[in-house]
Amino acid sequence: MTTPHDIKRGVSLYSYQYETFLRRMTLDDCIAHAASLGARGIEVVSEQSFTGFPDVPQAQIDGWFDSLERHGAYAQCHDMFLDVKLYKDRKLNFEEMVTSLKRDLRFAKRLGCRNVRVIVNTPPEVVVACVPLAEELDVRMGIEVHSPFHFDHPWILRYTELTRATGSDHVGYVPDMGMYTKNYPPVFRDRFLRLGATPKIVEYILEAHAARVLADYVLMDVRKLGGNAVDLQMAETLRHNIWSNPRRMLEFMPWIFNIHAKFYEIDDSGREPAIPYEEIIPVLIEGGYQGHLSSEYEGQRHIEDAFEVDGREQVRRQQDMFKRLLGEA
Amino acid sequence: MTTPHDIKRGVSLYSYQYETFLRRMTLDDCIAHAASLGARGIEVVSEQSFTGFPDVPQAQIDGWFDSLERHGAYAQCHDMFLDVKLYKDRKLNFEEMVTSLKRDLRFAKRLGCRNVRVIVNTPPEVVVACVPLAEELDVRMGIEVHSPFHFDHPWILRYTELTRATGSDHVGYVPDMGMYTKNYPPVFRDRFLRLGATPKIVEYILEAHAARVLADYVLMDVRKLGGNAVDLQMAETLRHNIWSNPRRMLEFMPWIFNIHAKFYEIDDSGREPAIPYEEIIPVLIEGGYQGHLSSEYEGQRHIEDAFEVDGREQVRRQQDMFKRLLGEA
Amino acid sequence: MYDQHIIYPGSVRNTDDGAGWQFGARLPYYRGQILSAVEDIAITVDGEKIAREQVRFTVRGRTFTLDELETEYVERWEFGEVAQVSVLRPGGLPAGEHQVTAAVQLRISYLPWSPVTSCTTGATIAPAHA
Amino acid sequence: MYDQHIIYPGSVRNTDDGAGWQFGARLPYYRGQILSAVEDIAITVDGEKIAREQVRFTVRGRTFTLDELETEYVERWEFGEVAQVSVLRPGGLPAGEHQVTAAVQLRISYLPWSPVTSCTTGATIAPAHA
Ligand SMILES: [Mn+2]
Ligand SMILES: [Mn+2]
Repeated sequence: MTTPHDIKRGVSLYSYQYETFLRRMTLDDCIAHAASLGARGIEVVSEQSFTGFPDVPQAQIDGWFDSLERHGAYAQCHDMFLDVKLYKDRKLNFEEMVTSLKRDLRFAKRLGCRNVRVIVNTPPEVVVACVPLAEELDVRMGIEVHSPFHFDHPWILRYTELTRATGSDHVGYVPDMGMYTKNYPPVFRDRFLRLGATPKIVEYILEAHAARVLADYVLMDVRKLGGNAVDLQMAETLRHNIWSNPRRMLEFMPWIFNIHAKFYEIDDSGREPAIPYEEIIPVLIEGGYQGHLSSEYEGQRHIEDAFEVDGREQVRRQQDMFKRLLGEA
Repeated sequence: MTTPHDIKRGVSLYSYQYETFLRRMTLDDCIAHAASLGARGIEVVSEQSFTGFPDVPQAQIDGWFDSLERHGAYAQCHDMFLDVKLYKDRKLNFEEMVTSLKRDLRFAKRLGCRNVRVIVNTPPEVVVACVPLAEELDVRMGIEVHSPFHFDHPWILRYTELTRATGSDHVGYVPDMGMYTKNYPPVFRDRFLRLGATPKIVEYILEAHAARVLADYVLMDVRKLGGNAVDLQMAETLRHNIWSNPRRMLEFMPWIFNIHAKFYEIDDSGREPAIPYEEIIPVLIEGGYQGHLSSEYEGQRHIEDAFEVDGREQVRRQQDMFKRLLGEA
Repeated sequence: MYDQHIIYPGSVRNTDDGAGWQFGARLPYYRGQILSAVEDIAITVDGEKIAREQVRFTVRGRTFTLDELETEYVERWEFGEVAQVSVLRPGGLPAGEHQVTAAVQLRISYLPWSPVTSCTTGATIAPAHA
Repeated sequence: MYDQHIIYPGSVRNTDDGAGWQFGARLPYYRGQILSAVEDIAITVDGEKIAREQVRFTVRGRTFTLDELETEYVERWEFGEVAQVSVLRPGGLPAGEHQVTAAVQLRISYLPWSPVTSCTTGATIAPAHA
């Protein structure tokens, strides 16, 4: 028996990106698949699922709502980007960034999404400047706390400081579970081996990862061991795919609006070998989390060189795992 | 008025290292100076203050106790190192590391120290293996949580997991306040400028630090800006001198045995411009910390190329600040 | 990612007007991009590097030089969309087997570097109609 | 750190036995080290690099080659202690002004690299007694 909770299931259509790219799934197919698993909260990378962003033709928006309704799903979150490097010779200035985020808040409203995933490179001052509009529209902004960032990284600490000072409950977080990469992902390891990593150095990196050695030290050691470019690339992943403590979410729970349930693989036993959902979900239950677990499959990029990608099967397996861990049926 | 507390003041003799190196202060002078400030808990880097380690001649140990007694001070902490690279061609094995740490526990006992600072590169398994001896001797082992590590870094999380599983109250932490480098230390900046850093790039690094930009990004930007070797070295310091949240100590307070009150400079206004003791000390009071604030002056290495080092004056200023923040007199 | 999918399968051919050759190209990224983000499309054919000035990019009926792409802030290369990349070369490629590489460099705003993704494929050019 | 203090002030002189020259040297580190941690003491005089084999290290009456230091696991170079570093060179340095550099490389266990700290000083060699 599981503790009562109010956690909802959903899917980010990012998970079906490979099939969408190859035109093997339409937007309607994606929504239908998620809904068929009971994962009714739909998150969308709008610049992936629609065209002409931000001026998406109304026909596409109508199609979105039709699909949602037909399959018994609903809009949950719009994933926003900030093109600070739109111009080659200069970065967007403050006003331009604010304008960009406001545009996304309105777009989320148009899509019927209550939440916006704010990409992590967005300066906190820009988010703060958009709080009044977010409140007016009743759309919540959550910075994606994405590895190598984590709740205790200076960048996020500063975000917390500045956003909490607003007193608004329309500004918070969308943590990406990639920051809880407890074990080195087998799909990463296998790809580096295919690309020409040195098996003994791969072994060394896996041991160093398990021992939680500082990534900078591992990199220096791999250089000393004469590692090739692929070995170094693999060592670099230790910097970018971090382990931190899922219990750190507890302190921020009232402002966690959505969770990117990042995964690289659900294996035949039904587990994510790298990201320990069996540790993460109890923390969410304990903290009274009321948002979505939004499946975010990111294995495709690690296997596409050698295997058929099957986003549907992977999402199905993760949702099965969620049902089990959430005590459904 | 300050909240009642049980925080004690002390000095690590590391603070007087420059004068000790140049034979301008004896061990007795160091102890006398600390005690004269009411900082009676003495921490010692034994391989700096004694000779022949670990077989320090008894005359030196007798001298240590004589000085402590004469000046009204007492032994607080022995700073231990683990020479894993003693042999050029191999690292120490597990048994050798355990033997080394046990030797230090016995040495601490001989010095009359209740605490041992365990250097951060010590594998947690080695510390765990020494718990029975630590309990038998009633000497406590505290890993030095030292920047770039912090309480939420995987290396320290693993240490916590393994050491807390022992259930022992003789194993814990000696946090070094360098991990709370909130502002970029002026003495770092000035030294890099003297060494030939580019003023505009220095300005850029200071701004990026204040904005809490990911250190890897700053490094890449400095490379793109055409930074010279000194500029890159300055950018590297962002990796090694981190800001994290002092409130994270609260969770670990029962196992914090000593604090390295690291400082780079106390300026004429009596403040550490980089490390916010006015934020840190209230957290220690709130958490009921009962150990020492052990002055650890580390400015000498940043100014020795251009200025006279005066460890005594710096320690005096820091201890004055402590008295003020602790509500003494 | 999407490395192997940049050059659309079977799309390498000489242009109808005899001015050069072309292929269908997809953006190697997980979301559509405004064209100014495309820093380069470097093409190599049979080991020979094509000069940047010889390359044209066409999407939904509009054609750009690579320099023109850099200042196009509205038009997009959508996710999975097949654009046409053409190489000015009178007469096009000679009939027979060729090896074509396309390396796309994108300025991704949240990355401190501009990733290059590259695709190589064999292609057969049919003999011109007599 | 302690860069400028490696070569003890005024200590550069020819050895009494005429076999070479020497100077007093302090460890550029904040704690004493077991000798095996000393990976190198690279000496340059007037721009000329001294061969490693010509260098000797003497502390508290015991003399080592630099290779011998590497396998000495008990004897120490203490914090602030002045050791003698000598260079085998029959007749020593000619009388007059010289510039001497000593670069000490240490294998510090908790650092992934072996830092080199270097000190350069001018020195006057007095004419030999007639
Ligand atoms: Mn995500
Ligand atoms: Mn310290």
